[in-house]
Amino acid sequence: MMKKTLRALARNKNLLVGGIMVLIVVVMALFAGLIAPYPYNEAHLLDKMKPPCAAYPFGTDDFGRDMLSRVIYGAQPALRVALLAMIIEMGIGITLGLIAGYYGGVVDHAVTFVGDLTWCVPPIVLTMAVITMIGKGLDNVIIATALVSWAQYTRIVRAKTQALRGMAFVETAVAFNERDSAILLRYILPNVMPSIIVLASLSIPQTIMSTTALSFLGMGAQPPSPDWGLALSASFRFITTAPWLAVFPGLALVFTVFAFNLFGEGLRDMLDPRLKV
Amino acid sequence: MGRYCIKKLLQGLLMIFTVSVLVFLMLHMMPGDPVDLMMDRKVDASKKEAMRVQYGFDKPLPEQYFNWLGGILHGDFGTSIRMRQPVSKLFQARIPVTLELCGIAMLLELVIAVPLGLLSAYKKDSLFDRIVMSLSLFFAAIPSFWTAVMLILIFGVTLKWLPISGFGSPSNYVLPIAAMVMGWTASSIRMTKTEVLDVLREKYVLTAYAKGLPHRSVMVRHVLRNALILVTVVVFMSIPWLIGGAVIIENIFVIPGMGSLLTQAILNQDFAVVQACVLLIAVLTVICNLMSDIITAILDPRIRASMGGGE
Amino acid sequence: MSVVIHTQDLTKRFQIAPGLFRRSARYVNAVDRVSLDIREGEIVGLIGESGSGKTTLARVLLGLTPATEGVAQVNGRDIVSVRRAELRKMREDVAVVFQDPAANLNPRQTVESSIIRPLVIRGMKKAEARRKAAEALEKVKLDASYLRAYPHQLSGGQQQRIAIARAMVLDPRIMILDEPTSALDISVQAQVLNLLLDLQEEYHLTYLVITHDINVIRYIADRIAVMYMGRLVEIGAADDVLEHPIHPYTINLEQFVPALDPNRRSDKRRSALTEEKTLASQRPDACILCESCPYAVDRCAHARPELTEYTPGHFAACNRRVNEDDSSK
Amino acid sequence: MNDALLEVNRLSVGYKVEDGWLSAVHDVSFAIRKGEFFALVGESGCGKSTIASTIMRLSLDHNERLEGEVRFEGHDLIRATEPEMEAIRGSGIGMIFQNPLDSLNPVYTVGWQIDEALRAGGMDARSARKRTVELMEAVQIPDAARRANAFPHELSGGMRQRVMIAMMLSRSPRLLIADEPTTALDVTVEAQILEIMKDMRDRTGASVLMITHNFGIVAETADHVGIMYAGELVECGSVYEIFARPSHPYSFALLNALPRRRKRDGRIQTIEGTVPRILGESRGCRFANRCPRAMDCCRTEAPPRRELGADHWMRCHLEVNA
Repeated sequence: MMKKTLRALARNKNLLVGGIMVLIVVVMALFAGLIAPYPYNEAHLLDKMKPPCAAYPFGTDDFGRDMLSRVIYGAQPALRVALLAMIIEMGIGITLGLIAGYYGGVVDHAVTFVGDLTWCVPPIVLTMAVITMIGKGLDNVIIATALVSWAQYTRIVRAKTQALRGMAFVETAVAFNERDSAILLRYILPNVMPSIIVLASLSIPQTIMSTTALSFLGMGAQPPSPDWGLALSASFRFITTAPWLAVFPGLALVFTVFAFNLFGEGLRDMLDPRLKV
Repeated sequence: MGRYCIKKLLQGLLMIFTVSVLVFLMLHMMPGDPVDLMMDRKVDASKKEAMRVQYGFDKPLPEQYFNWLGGILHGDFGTSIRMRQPVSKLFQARIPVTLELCGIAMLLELVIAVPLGLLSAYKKDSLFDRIVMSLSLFFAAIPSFWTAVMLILIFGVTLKWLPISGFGSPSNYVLPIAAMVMGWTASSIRMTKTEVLDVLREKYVLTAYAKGLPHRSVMVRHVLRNALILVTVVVFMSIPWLIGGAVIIENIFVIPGMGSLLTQAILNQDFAVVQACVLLIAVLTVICNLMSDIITAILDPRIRASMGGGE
Repeated sequence: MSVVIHTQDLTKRFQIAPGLFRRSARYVNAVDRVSLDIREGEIVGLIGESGSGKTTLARVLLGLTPATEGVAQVNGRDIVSVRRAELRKMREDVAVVFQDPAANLNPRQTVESSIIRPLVIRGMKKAEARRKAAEALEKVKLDASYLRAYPHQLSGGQQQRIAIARAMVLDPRIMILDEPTSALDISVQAQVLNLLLDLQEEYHLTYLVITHDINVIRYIADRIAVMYMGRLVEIGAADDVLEHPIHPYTINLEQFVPALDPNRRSDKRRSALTEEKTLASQRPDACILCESCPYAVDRCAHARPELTEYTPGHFAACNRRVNEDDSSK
Repeated sequence: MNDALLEVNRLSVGYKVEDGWLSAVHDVSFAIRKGEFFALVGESGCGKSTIASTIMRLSLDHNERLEGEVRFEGHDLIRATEPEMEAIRGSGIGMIFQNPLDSLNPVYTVGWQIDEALRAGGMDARSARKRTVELMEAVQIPDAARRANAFPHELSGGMRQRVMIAMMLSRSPRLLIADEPTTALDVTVEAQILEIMKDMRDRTGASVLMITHNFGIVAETADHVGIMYAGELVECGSVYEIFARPSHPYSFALLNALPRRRKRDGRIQTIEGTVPRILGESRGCRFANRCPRAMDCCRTEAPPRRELGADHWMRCHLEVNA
């Protein structure tokens, strides 16, 4: 069993490389305190705006803060946002998808309509509208993102549930008196799970991209957070004098998004070979 | 076909109506007095009451809604409190700018993504396919705002070839559009390829070969023609994302379009503007979806049959 | 012998075209006034082509879809005027095996958890349920090592045996088998058919076997019921229905079944009595065959024939008594 | 065998899989005469469909390995170039598939799709449509002129399969391959489709290669029968011979597993065990592990071809008893 998994992993290069890259980001976030040379908001007043050098490999910003440390700590808000938003989206999306798909009828129409509503404004605009109401800040960005993006889970869970509901093993279970809750949790959900996992791994990078964009626009993370989007936004005015300030947080962001994309592609190849590109 | 279009149109109208109600309620769902929210500083009670009457906040909600909607239908989107101008006037100057940006970006995306996606699918596993796929995977991972920053750094700051902000001359378009297009084109290439590969696996492609059609006819009449249906969906689905992208890009390059207007309005809590922007963008998206539905129905007789109702 | 399944004018109506108002909607009767008695310990074969309503009838009898009107009783329990508790009780006596072996089992459950689940629902202790699962596997002639396997690790025949084992575990009195061997290869089909016959004899079960395959029906059924476009057109002892079919549809159907013998090849040109029809062309007050039947008389177009007993135990719904000469091929 | 239209000689097909080469077809030889109805029967996975698509060279995967030859009117199709195959497909060999809904392009009318085949043969658009309607009438599609403007999803399964037959007959091929053409259809419709195919064979003199798992269809239509097991052709003979004297232990068991009797006349036979999955080279007889009459040599030596009469042979170590 173990051997087989390893062999599959060796063949699936996307999964392997993506997995390792994701692991690096996760380690960066979890052990930032151990890896980073300085605390992220420690100002070295004598070393403001230093270009990359031995002491500060990524240079320092206008407060004299070490950019390497800030980039490493920046993994924390990025992953926190992605994870929390994903959990909320899944909670809403899967529940509604199961109910709409299994019971059909009016409930289904209602859920589908509300879901379609969230598609009819570009996600970033809708997120911004929600932020107008609940206010700026990273936590609000998480809530706004989740409120806007749950429908992608509903859509896929609903479709799969509808297909599974008519399958012989589900009908048989109904015929031997399985209760609805057990049908949904024991028979349908486990069979929808692979699709959910693939979707999650592909939507995490989207979430990271859009939330850093909001931070970049000043609606998300607020100073002195080491958030990459915020760092890019703060460094924008020094683009002519201190370009390293814009390069490194951006690279970290690209690395993270790329890692999850790769990992997600690999997962999809493994769990849903039909979609292999 | 007619019934199908009417059905889709009604669905779209219902959608827009619901969005308009939600947008209207935005102001009222917030904690606190709408008048307070609309003013940048504290005003005394009597003036507040006067404003309440002036804006009609003393009337029941449904009446307020229909007054608001009636205004919009007559081109009156309310007044921006921060900029002290009618919103419609702000729109007049800014909508064309955003449409222009998005239009050019979409055209470019189409011209680049569709052929590359097709070729990649057709020459699956070739060197060409591998290069295109690797590059697209990489570019899809770059957020547009960082692409913008890097483009500015390289072409604006270091090479000094192109202006980094402002709007007016053609050279102003190059960097913003490049930043908008890159990430989305990359994703669209991958989507197009998936769709074409799906068609290539269809049984009717075998039938086309079996009846003796030359390879090129099979590709053009059976593979391309059917992949077109799915590609249409991909293209129209990318429109909302392009608009979303424009919001960010306009801010970076200081372009006076809808996106920068919306961002400013949100940061300044300028509600009338936010409401009008969101509603307008929603209408645009619904229209795009409607067009996508109708075009797919024209291209695919099965959809006409299944959605038209009746046998 | 007592009657275990009894239906009287059982009807299941579906809406086919959605109407804006109730009046403009169009309906068809997927099951159209079917009256059927199945006695304890017999194997009734229900035969029909796609769209004949045979699967819908099974689903109604299993309580998977509610009937529109009429009477349906299983073991004396009424399942049309459903009360949930009643339905749950009824289901304890009836087990089901569907056609597609791969779809019959939950892909994410081991064979053992699939089999013990019905027992656990009934409140049996896990340990005892496991013991019964092993027994059930023995009944279907598989060894206990398969308990830990997942469905995708098994062949189609093995999957189908496990579906049968799961049906058997509750000691049902009635089994509804919906095309139980249609998806299987010939050699595996033989194994499963023999297994079903062995189980039926040993445990004195009652089977309702639904299939489109006359050869399978001929092999296992005691009585045969023929359905066409929602209606039961003929029912009787297997020999009677196969050797002396009465209803023109049955005669037609049997003519079209390829003989498993090249010497009995029918080289004469055969004309189809039935074009492929959809239920939408159903007419409530006429015989379903009235337009194409060579024996049709005037009455057929405006009187729906009722099931009539021709010879003892052999019923058909035809307006015109067909001569013995015409029916023997 | 001068009148052979198609000769398959020692054909082997292997597929590259994770753990080696999967032997899908191994050392298969048979011939189809002009005007003959040849049925290739076997259970799922026996390689019968692989043979069909190999003859047409329709495999889209590039991970296969072909050995041996397939001679169609003297040309070896295994070594034919793609343009040569394009010239043979349609006008030399036509093929119809199992599920007629998947096999027709959903976005074109059925008439257009038949026209297209005719136009590929050089006909102009107007005479093509006229011929299309004639062809549709020939396969007994009622109201053909109107039905030609229907989309595939608007027709019933039987009508779709008739359209497929009309399309494949449009350029008068000498061989029609039918891969499980009636599996998705009801028996009455099946009988009609088979009738149309026999009728077409009688009228045009084309040969038919029927791929099926259904012995009823074989008995009803075939002149010659080949029985396949695990990628090998184990027995071949006239339909009367095969049904009267099935000689290979597998053929014998298979024919006795058919539910031809009633239960009171005794149980039908079964074949225990499962089909082996064969990677790389195999030695011996592939049926040996399930064969009730297997001997030691069956597991080590390839079974020889034994002649059982005119045009009737099997591959088995068993001696032929007179």
